[in-house]
Amino acid sequence: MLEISNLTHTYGSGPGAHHALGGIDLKVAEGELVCIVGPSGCGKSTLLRSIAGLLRPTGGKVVLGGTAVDRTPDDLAVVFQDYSRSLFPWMSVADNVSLPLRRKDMDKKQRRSAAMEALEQVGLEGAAAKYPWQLSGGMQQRVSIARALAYRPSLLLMDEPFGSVDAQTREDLEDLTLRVRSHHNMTILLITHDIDESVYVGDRVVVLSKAPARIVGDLRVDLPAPRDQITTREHPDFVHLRAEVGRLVRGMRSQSAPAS
Amino acid sequence: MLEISNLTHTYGSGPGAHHALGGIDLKVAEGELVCIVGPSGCGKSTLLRSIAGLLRPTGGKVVLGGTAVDRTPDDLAVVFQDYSRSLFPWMSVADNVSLPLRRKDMDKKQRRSAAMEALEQVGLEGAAAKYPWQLSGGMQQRVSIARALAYRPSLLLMDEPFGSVDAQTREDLEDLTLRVRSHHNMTILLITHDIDESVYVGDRVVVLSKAPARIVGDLRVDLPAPRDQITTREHPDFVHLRAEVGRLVRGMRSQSAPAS
Amino acid sequence: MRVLRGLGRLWLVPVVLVAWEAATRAAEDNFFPPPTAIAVRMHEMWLSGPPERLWLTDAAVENIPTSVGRLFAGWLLAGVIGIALGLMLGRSPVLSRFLDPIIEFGRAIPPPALLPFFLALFAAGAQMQIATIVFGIIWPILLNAGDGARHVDRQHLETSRVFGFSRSQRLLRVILPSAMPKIFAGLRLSLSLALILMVISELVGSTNGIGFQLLDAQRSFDLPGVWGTIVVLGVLGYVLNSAFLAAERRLLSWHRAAKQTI
Amino acid sequence: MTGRSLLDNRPLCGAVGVAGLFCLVELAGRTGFIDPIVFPLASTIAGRAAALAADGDFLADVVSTLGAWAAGLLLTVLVAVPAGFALGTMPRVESALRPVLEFLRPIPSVALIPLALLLFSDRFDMKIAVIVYAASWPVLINTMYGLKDVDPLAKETLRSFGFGPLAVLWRVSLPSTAPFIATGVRLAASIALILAISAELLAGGASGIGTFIIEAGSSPDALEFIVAATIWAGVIGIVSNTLFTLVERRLFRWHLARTEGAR
Amino acid sequence: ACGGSDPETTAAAAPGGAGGPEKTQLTIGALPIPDSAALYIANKRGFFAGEGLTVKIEPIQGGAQAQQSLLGGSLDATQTNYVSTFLAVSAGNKMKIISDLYQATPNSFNLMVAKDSPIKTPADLKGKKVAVNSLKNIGTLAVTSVLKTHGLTAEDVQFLEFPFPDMAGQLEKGVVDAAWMTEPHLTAAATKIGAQKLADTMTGPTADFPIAGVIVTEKFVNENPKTVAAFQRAVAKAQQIAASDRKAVEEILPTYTKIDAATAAVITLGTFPTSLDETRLQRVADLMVEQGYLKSPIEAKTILPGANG
Ligand SMILES: Nc1ncnc2c1ncn2[C@@H]1O[C@H](COP(=O)(O)OP(=O)(O)OP(=O)(O)O)[C@@H](O)[C@H]1O
Ligand SMILES: Nc1ncnc2c1ncn2[C@@H]1O[C@H](COP(=O)(O)OP(=O)(O)OP(=O)(O)O)[C@@H](O)[C@H]1O
Ligand SMILES: [Mg+2]
Ligand SMILES: [Mg+2]
Repeated sequence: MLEISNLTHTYGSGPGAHHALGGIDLKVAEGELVCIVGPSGCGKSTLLRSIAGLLRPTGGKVVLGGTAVDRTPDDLAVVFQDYSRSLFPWMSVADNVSLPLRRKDMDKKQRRSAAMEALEQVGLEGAAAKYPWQLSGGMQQRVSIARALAYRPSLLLMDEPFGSVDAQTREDLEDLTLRVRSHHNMTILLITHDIDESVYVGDRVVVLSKAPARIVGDLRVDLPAPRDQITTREHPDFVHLRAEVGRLVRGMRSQSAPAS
Repeated sequence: MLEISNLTHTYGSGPGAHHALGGIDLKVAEGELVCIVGPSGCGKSTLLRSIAGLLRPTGGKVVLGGTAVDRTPDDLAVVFQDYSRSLFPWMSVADNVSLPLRRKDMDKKQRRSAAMEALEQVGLEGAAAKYPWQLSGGMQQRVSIARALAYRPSLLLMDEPFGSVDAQTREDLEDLTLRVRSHHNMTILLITHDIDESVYVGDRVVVLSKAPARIVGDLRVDLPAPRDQITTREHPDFVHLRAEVGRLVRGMRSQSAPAS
Repeated sequence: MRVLRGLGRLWLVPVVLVAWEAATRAAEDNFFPPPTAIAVRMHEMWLSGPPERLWLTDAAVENIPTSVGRLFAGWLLAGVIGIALGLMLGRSPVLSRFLDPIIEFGRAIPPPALLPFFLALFAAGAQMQIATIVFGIIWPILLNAGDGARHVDRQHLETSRVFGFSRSQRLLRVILPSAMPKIFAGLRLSLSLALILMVISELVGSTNGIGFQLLDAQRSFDLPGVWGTIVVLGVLGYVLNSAFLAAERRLLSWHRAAKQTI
Repeated sequence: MTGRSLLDNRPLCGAVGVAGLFCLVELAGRTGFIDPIVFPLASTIAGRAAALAADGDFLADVVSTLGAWAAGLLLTVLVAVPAGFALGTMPRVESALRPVLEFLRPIPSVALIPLALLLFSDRFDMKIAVIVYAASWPVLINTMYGLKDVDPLAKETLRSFGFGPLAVLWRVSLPSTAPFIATGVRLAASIALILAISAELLAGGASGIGTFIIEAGSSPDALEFIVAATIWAGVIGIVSNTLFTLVERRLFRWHLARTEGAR
Repeated sequence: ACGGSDPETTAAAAPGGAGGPEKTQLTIGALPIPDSAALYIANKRGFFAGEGLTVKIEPIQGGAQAQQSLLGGSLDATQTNYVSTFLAVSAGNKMKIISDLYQATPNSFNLMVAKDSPIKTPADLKGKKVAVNSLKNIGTLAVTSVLKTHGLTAEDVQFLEFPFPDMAGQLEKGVVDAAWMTEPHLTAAATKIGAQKLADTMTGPTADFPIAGVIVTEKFVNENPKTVAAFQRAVAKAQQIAASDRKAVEEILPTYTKIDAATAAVITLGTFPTSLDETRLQRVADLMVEQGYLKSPIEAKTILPGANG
């Protein structure tokens, strides 16, 4: 489905240039859920934006479904890290969610009900008529998740999508993502800082090094499906993988650790 | 130091009104670090904004150091939940951090070195000359933490300050906060969704119910100081408290859970 | 290289000139002389002087610098007053409640109608002319600065309150920079308005200036002269605007970069 | 309490402001700081202006000017906003056209109107043409600068959902530029009024505030009439701006909420 | 129908009959000053209607712009002063004077100074500032001829353009040292600020000077000879009345100007010539040549309807 080969990106030029991606090779099969973890500022969002065609990488190639990505591919949805800025303040929450559905063959009523369903799934059925700036941070983040899920893209890119919600909601959203994925056969790339989460939801966990980002680990997660918040997290493989990923992330950061 | 009595807040009026705070009573002693946890959208940020004098609550009182808060009190710093919008895009990172220091009796050089020190503490010594929009989400968040820490306020309010950084950085920042707090005798209120974190860094953990927010739990954390990422988290009291807080947060949310 | 690229951007100018020449020659209308005729007249009016004065004529030396001087004085004054007042009005709802009607009132009054007022207040000549220019061009700056100051991102203001920024810090470090893009739109608008007002202010009771030359040419039915003056105004406008854009590019570099996407 | 409610009363505050200005000008006249011969006393002007309000001919003039003003402003918005979008989104076209546009911008109405007289045999068309010419610039420039201010992430969001450039323009750039455009339109509104009056003044015509001013020029008290008539132009400015503000407040509630302290 | 002969077009344009005017609806521009009184008299008393013309008179601000309206087509005919007309013609515009309207009399155009002005004779004006309503026009021409009789030239003074209503104030403030004014501002300046007459500018070479008339484009004359003739007849009739009956003028003035009846009764009026006389007009052209307003002489008769220029 998705094939990334030798992707590099450098921001700026001259002495102030920043070499963010240092040659990424990655293959993602259709229907896979790949989690990407890595130290803060390593280049995860950059990678995601290149895949979405929002950034022209300075080198390498992204091929999606057989064709090279040079503009934003069709049938793609993104949950941005900076979710609050990606909601439109002039539209109600329901309109924000249903707007992308105009691209689908849906009439107004269908769009509306799809939006309401997605909002319900993220626990925001009561906020449909409100405006984004009337919501708390976590609620805004859920709106942008609802928008992406309602769109039912074949490729879904999520950039730290559950960072601003409480533990319980987070678990619910993780399970929601897993369910939606298997129902609609989406391919998902999910960036997260929560190592437990990456192992819990991912079919694979890809670990990036600090800048310039390179892949330093690509672990297959072979936990029994369907996953379950309690039993899966108690599974010995889970515990083992979590430790493995943790080691990979940490190992790469020894030099850039905050002064202690 | 800080005394909150029967604080209520309602957004809007009429049928669309939202009753966010439903009577909060809270006392925080000088030098204490109080963690606040609660479901997404319950009113944590609202509470924090009332304390900072950024919001005129519709009822009740906030008294800080003996005087009622009706405008923003002196000697206060806030790390906002929406950190990216709280940095000034027209200033370099170093200027963003050193600008508030003009209030202190510091000359230009001192300000500069204080800013550089704070940036170094959060692991961003290399980004001082960059602009905020050249940084990744987690780096921006760290800049806003650095700004607050460099300011050395007597009261520090942090709204989910470590949500966008990787696990290792997060731990480092937690320890940094604890260290700075004890060196400079700050009083800190910290909102978090990470229950482990709340028990690890807090002297007390206050649990809020869903809207209208009320205090449903106020647990003293009596873990041995200095805390340590490994030994503290293994301490039986830690495990016990964590479970306790988790139960309180979950117990209160059964109705508002995302549809499963 | 940069010069070449700069010239390359002007490719449309010769095209327009040729089309204009062709159209006016075909129309043979007295009131629309062809560009070549205008150029000849312009040469005669301003560039037929002695070589040691760079061929500038008396008229050129006397009129153009005086006018441009008044223009700059008026524009700078309007800029300073407009930005200061605009920021004040934008940040103080009470003040704007009192002054808004007066401003809306002043805005809608044709500046020529106020000439007697300025004639009464100021000595005829430069003072009165600068006052007219300021009055005529201040509104875009004032309105844009006011709107910019009113609509600073709430989070920015809250940040500055929380960190106890002083008034001047808040104004200079937060409000002014975030209103800058709007202020620049206003300044750019009023720069060419200033040229227009410069002309208008020189129509009554004046003895020199580009506006006076325009009036003189109109009164003498010297059509190529009228067009020549218009061309001078247009060229001045283009030059001033280019300089302005260059300055803007430096001052608003953060803005451009921060808002860039592919 | 009464002090607060007084400050909250917008029209009252505005009236106090205007009254203050009135007193100031009157005082300047009475003390001789402004010679009443050169510029009439504020009270004299107010008297004349009040008398004009009851003058049927003058009201007809006002209506006629307002007609041209409204039509001109509407056309201005219809022309300048799309033009601003075109130039703001196509930098190559913009840089090619810039020399020509910047050349045209500083042409004063006194030079423009005589030319327009030669080109239009219908007075109304001529007025509309000069209004559109002069009033388009603020809308155009504000639109272009507003486009630069659009949050790139908002645009990227829509792009990521596969919307094309036009859809992004329509659904993101237009709404977020709208407050900027509105400021431009408010500027254009007063410029349009000024041009309508100037065109009537220079070209003459059957009716209009400018025509009234021409006729007033024959009076021994010409100055008083002229200033009184321009007072009404100012009043039109206040009224139209109040309407614009009301509309803006409704349309741009989201903009206010995000920018003004929410309380 | 494009190649239609004259009788045909005439019939098409004037359904009233073969002898009727070609164009019956006319819009003419007129300044709201005493000069144009006859046009309004002709309209009010039905002289135009009697000739089969429907005339709409629109106020204009100045002759120059009105000439542009004429060429652009929004006006069919317009009042204008003769100096502007000759200037326009010398600039290559093809125009014809079809009626004479106004001629100066003593004290209708005076040079005024402030009450206690040290300037006692025009000779004292050397190096001073003189306000006129329009540069390069009757005002400057007339003032220059006064200066000449006192041994000065146009270069000895500085002419400044001010609207008539502003002149009194500028005299009072001392911005200008003298102002060339006409009625009703002359009377007003005398009563309001006590302005004093320095000189009558319509004496000597400018005595009985032709001031204003009605012009149309040459094309208009060629295409509508009968309309022009009808117009001329109606205006001549009205001029007759204006010339002989001051009361008629006083009555009509308040209807199209802001001059009230009381003022109309006291102001000095010019005269209303009843015929279009080529030799009188030639004086204007000659004086303009003499003072350098015209580079080459113009024959006045070439801009009268009869001649084809
Ligand atoms: N400006 C506003 N207008 C109306 N309602 C608001 C406004 N701001 C917040 N709210 C509502 O108040 C409630 C509490 O919001 P608040 O931001 O305090 O939540 P929170 O506890 O910080 O949540 P989170 O953890 O998601 O950040 C939410 O339900 C929100 O919809
Ligand atoms: N517009 C830009 N100009 C210059 N440098 C940039 C720009 N955007 C990002 N960078 C740099 O690129 C690097 C990678 O950024 P990116 O946003 O991809 O990090 P990330 O992995 O998403 O981090 P986080 O987990 O903190 O969000 C960072 O060091 C950042 O400073
Ligand atoms: Mg990121
Ligand atoms: Mg919050």
